[in-house]
Amino acid sequence: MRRAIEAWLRLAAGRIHEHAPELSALDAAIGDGDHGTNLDRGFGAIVATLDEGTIPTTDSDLDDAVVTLRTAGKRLISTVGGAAGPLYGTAFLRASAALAAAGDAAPGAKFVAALDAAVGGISGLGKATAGEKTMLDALIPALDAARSALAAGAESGAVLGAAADAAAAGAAATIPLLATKGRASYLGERSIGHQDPGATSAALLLRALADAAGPDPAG
Amino acid sequence: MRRAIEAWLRLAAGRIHEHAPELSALDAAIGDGDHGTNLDRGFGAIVATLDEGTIPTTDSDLDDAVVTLRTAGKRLISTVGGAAGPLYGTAFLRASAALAAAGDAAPGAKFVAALDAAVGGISGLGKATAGEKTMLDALIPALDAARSALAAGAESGAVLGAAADAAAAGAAATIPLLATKGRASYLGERSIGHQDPGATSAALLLRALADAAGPDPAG
Amino acid sequence: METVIDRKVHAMKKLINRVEDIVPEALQGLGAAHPDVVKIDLPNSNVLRAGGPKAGKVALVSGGGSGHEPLHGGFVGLGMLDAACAGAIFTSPVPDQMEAATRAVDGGAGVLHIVKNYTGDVLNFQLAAELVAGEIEVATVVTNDDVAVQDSLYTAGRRGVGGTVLLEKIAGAHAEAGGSLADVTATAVKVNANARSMGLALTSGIVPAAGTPNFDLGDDEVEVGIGIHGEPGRRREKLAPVSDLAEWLVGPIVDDLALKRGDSVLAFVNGMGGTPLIELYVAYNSVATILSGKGISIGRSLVGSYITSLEMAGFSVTLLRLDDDLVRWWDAPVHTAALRWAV
Amino acid sequence: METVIDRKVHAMKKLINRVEDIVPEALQGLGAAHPDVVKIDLPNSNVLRAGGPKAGKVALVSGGGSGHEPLHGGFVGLGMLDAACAGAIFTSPVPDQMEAATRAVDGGAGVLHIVKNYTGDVLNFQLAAELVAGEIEVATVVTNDDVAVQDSLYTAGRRGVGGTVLLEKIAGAHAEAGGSLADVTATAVKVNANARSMGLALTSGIVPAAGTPNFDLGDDEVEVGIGIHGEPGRRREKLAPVSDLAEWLVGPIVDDLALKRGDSVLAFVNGMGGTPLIELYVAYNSVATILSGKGISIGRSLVGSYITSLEMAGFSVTLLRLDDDLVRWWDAPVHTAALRWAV
Ligand SMILES: Nc1ncnc2c1ncn2[C@@H]1O[C@H](COP(=O)(O)OP(=O)(O)O)[C@@H](O)[C@H]1O
Ligand SMILES: Nc1ncnc2c1ncn2[C@@H]1O[C@H](COP(=O)(O)OP(=O)(O)O)[C@@H](O)[C@H]1O
Ligand SMILES: [Mg+2]
Ligand SMILES: [Mg+2]
Ligand SMILES: [Mg+2]
Ligand SMILES: [Mg+2]
Repeated sequence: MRRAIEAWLRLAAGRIHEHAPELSALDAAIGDGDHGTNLDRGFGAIVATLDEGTIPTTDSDLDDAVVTLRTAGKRLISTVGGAAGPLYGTAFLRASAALAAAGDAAPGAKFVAALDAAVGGISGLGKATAGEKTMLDALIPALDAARSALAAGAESGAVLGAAADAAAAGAAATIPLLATKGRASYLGERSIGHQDPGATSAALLLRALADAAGPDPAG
Repeated sequence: MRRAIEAWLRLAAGRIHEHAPELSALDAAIGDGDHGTNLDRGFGAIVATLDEGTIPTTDSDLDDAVVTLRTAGKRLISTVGGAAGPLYGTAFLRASAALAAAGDAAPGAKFVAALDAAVGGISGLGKATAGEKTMLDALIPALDAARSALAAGAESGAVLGAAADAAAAGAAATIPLLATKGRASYLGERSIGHQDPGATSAALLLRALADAAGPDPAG
Repeated sequence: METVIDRKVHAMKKLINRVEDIVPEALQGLGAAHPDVVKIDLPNSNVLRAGGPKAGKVALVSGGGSGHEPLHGGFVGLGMLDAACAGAIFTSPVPDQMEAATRAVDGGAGVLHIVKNYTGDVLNFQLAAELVAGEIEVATVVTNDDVAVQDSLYTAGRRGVGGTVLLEKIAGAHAEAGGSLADVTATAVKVNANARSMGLALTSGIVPAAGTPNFDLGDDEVEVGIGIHGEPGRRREKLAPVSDLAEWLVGPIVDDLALKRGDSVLAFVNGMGGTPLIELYVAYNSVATILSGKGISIGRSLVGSYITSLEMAGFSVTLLRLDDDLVRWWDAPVHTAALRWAV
Repeated sequence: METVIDRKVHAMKKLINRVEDIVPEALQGLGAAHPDVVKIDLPNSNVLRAGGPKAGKVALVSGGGSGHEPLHGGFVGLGMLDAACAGAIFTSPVPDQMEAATRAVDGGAGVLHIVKNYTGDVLNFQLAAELVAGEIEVATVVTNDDVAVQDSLYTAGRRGVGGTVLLEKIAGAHAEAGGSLADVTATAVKVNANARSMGLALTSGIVPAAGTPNFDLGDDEVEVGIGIHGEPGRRREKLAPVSDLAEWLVGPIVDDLALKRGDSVLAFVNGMGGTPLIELYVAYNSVATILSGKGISIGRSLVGSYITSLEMAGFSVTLLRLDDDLVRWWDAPVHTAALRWAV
C-alpha cells in the first residue's frame, strides 16, 4: 500500500506540474494567480523527499503507508503556503490518521474513511461547507460518490473512479457558484462564471489516484 | 514700430501655439519633449502682458518698440525655463538694446542689427557656434541672408522674407547634423537624422515676423 | 488602419535574475543594505532584528507573501517588528518559518503575531502558533481594515491592508516601551479597530511566475477596491481626476469609521509600487482637501509606497482615528529600513 | 492570428487632476504632509525650509524640472537643502524663482546653488545669480556625475544625476555644522569629483503635457545610459538578468572613478519611479556582489527611489568614493521629507 501511495503522489506531482499554469490562470481570474505554482512547489517537495528515500520503512506496509502520507502532508504544510498549503496539508494528515485507524478494512473502505477524514479536516480548518466555491465542492461530491459506490458493492478501482468523476463534475459545477470563502469571496458577484482553482486541483489529485491505482496509470 | 512688434509677437504666439505639439515631438526624439510646451507658455505670457496693456508708452515710437521687445524678453526668461528660455529671452533683450542703438536707421538695417545682436546673445550665453544642431543653425543663415539682401538693396519686406526662408532651410539642414550642444548632444550619433526643435521654432518666429510685416499676415 | 483592441497586456520587465531567486535575493539585498538594522535568516526566509532577541521585551512577528515591500521586512527594527516572515510572491509564508521566527525573537515576554486577514495567512499562522504552544506565549491580532470588502457571512472577511503598517509601528512602539503582551495586543487591537483603508489600481502588477498581468484594464479604466495581491477589485470605473478617485476611497472610509467633524486622523496615502511620488503628493493634496471639507483634521500623515503590490500603479488611503496615546506611540523612535525617525 | 507590432505604447494613467496643476498640487501635498519640515512658496513654486532662514548658516538652494521627486523638494530641511525651486515637468525652473529662493533663505553667510548640469538649469541659475549679484554672495556647484555621457567637446558635458542627492546631503550637513561658503562649496565639489552614476530604463515615463512615452522600448529591450528626463539613452540592449544589467552600470563607474581594491564607497541604488522596492533590493544584491568581487567595500548605502523620471521603470547606480569626512557628513542628522535619520 505504501507503494501505491508513493505511485499516486508521484503521478499527482506530475499532473500538478503539467496543469500548474492552468491552475494559476484559474486563480488569476478570481484570486491571486499562484495556486498552480504553490501546489507545484509542494508536490515537487514531496517527490524530492520520496527520492531521498529517507522516509523510514518498517515491516508493516500499512504503517509505512501512513507515514508516507503523513510526511507528504507535512511537506505540503511546510512548502505550499497560501490557503491551499494548510488545507491540503491538514487533509493529508487527517487521511493518514484515518488510514491508520482503518486498520485492515478493504481498500475501498479505507479510501472512503481517508477521504472522509480529509474533508473533515479541510472544512474544520477552513470553516467552509459545500457550495462556497472551494476545493470542498470537488471533494464532498467525490466522498458521496465513493460512499455510494462502496455501498453498492463496487470494488476499489470503481470506487476511486467514481470519486474522480464526481470531483471533476463538482469542479466544473463551481463555475456558476458565488464564492463566499477564500480570496475569491472578495469579488462578490464577480466571482460567478469562473471555475474554482482549488476544486480543480482536488479533482486532478483524485483523478491521479484513480489512474495510479487503475490499469493504465498514464491515462 | 511698436505696433509692428506687437503684431509680430501676437502672430508668433499663435504660430507657436499651433506648432507646439510638433515642436515637442521633435524635442521628444532627441531631447525631453517639452520645447513646444515651454515656448507656448512663454509666448502666452507675452500675449497676456500685451493684453493687460501695462507696457508704458511714450511719445517715441522707437522707445515704445524697444520697451515692448525688452518686456517680451523678460517674460520669456521668467516663464519658459529650460535651455530655450534664457537663450530666446537673452536674444530678445539684446535685440531690444540693438534696436535702441540703431536709432533711425532704415527698417531693414534695424532688423539686421537686432538679429545680429540676438545671435550674439545666444551664442555668447550658450557657448555654441554654427553646425552644433541648435537654434543658431536657423538664425545664423537667416542673419547672413538678411545681410546679403540688405547689401543688395532689398527693401525691408524682402529682407525679412530672405531671413525667414534661410531660417527654414537652416532648420531643415539640421537633420543630418550631429548635436554637440544641449540635451540632444547626450545622444551622440543617435542625434543624427532628426530636425532640431530650437532651430524649428526659430524659423517659425522669423516666418511670423515676415508674415506680420508683409501684405498677408495670415500667410 | 486596423482597430486594435484597447486592452494592452504589459510585458513583464523586471530587475530580476531567476524567478525563483527573487525573494532570497531581495532579502539578501535588504540585509546587505541595512546590516545595522536587520539580519537575514535565509534558510527560513525570515528577516530578524539585528541584536535581537531583546530579553524581557514583547516580540512582534509579522509576515506574508512577498511583493508588498517594504512590508514587512522593511519594518523590522527598533520600535517596530522583531521578525518578518517572507513568503513566495503573493503567497503566505509557511508555519515552519513562522515557528522559527517566533523562537528566534522570543525574549521571554511573549510574542505577538500580526496577521493580515487572508485565509492563507490566518491558517498558516494558526498552525505556527500550535507548533510553539506550551513553550512560548503567543497572541495573535488579525488586521482587517479594507472597507472594499463587505465584512459578512458571504466573504472571508475584510482584508488586512494599509492599517497593518500603522499597527506595526504603533504596537512596536508600545512593545519597545516595555508594554506587556496583553497591553501591546490591546494597542494593536485598538489600531485595527480605528483604521480603515481602500485602494484602487491604474494598472495590474505582474506575478513573476505567471508572467502576465493578473487583470487587464483598458487605457481609460481604473479598478476600484483592489487588494494587494492583484485580485481584481469590486468594480471598474472610467479613469477620473484624482480628486474624484480620492473621494471614492475617502468616502467609504469616513462612513465606515463614522468620523465626524473635529476628529483627528492619521492620513496615510500609499503607493501601490509603480506610482511615483509626485502623483502620491497630488493624491495626498486631494485627500487633505476632502478631509478638511469634512472638518476632519489631519494630526499625522504618511505619504509613500509602504505596502505595495509589485509594480502595480495606483494608491490606497488609510485613515486612523487618533487619540493622544496613538499619537505618542506613532511619534516614538523607530529605526527600520523603511521608517525611521527620532533615532 | 495577426501579428501585432512589438512596441506597445503605454497609455498615460496618472493620479492627477489638470495637467497644469500637477506641480502646484504636488507642492501643496508635500507642504501639507510635512508642515514641520517645509513651507511652500506657491507663487514662486519654491519649497522652503520651515523656520528658515537660519542666520549665519550657509544656505543651500537647488532646483530643477519636476518629475524627479523626491528630488529636490523632498530634500529640504535640517541638514540638507534650504530651498528647492520646482520647474515645470522636466523643465528647468526660471531665474525669478531662483532669485526669490535665494533671497528667502539667505542667512548672511552666502548661498550655494547646486545645479545639475543641463544647459537649461545652468543658464537659468546663471541668470539668477546675476540678479542677486552684489547683494548676496552666491557660489555655484554644477553636478555632472553621469558616466553615460562622454565629457568631451562634442557634448554639453556629463549630466547631473544620482550624485546630486548625495552631494545635497553631505554639503547640507557641512553647512548645518557651520561651514563657511568656501568650505561647504569645497565639500560639494569633492562629492561631485568622487561620485559617478549610470542608469537604465525598462520603460519610458510619460510627460503629462505630451501624453505619450518619450521613447518606445520593445518588450524585451532596455535603454542603457538614460538620463532623468526621458531622453533616450546611449544604446539599446536586450533585456538581461539584473546581474548583467548591474555589470553594465557598475563597470563604467568603477573604471571612471578608477576605484581599486580596498576602496570604500557609498553605494546608491536608485529606482526611476515605477520600479518597486523588491526589485531594487534584488538589484542592490547584484551590485553588492559585483563590488565585493572587485574588493571594493560598501561603507554606506542607500536604496530607494530618490531621483526619478516620472513613472519610468529602471534603476541607476551611483558610487561615491568615501573618506572619513564624507562618512561623517553622511551620518550627520538630516530631517527632510525623504531622508531622515539621527533626529
Ligand atoms: N476557507 C476555505 N475552505 C476551503 N477551501 C478554501 C478556503 N479558502 C480557500 N480555499 C481554496 O483554496 C484555493 C486557493 O488556494 P491558493 O491560491 O493556493 O491560496 P491563496 O488564496 O492563499 O493564494 C481556492 O481556490 C479554494 O478552493
Ligand atoms: N548651448 C546652446 N546654444 C544654443 N541653443 C541651444 C543650446 N542648447 C540647447 N539649445 C537649443 O534649445 C533647444 C531645446 O530647448 P528646450 O527643449 O526648450 O530646452 P531643454 O533642452 O532644457 O528642455 C534645442 O533644440 C536647441 O536648439
Ligand atoms: Mg492563490
Ligand atoms: Mg526640451
Ligand atoms: Mg496566494
Ligand atoms: Mg526641458
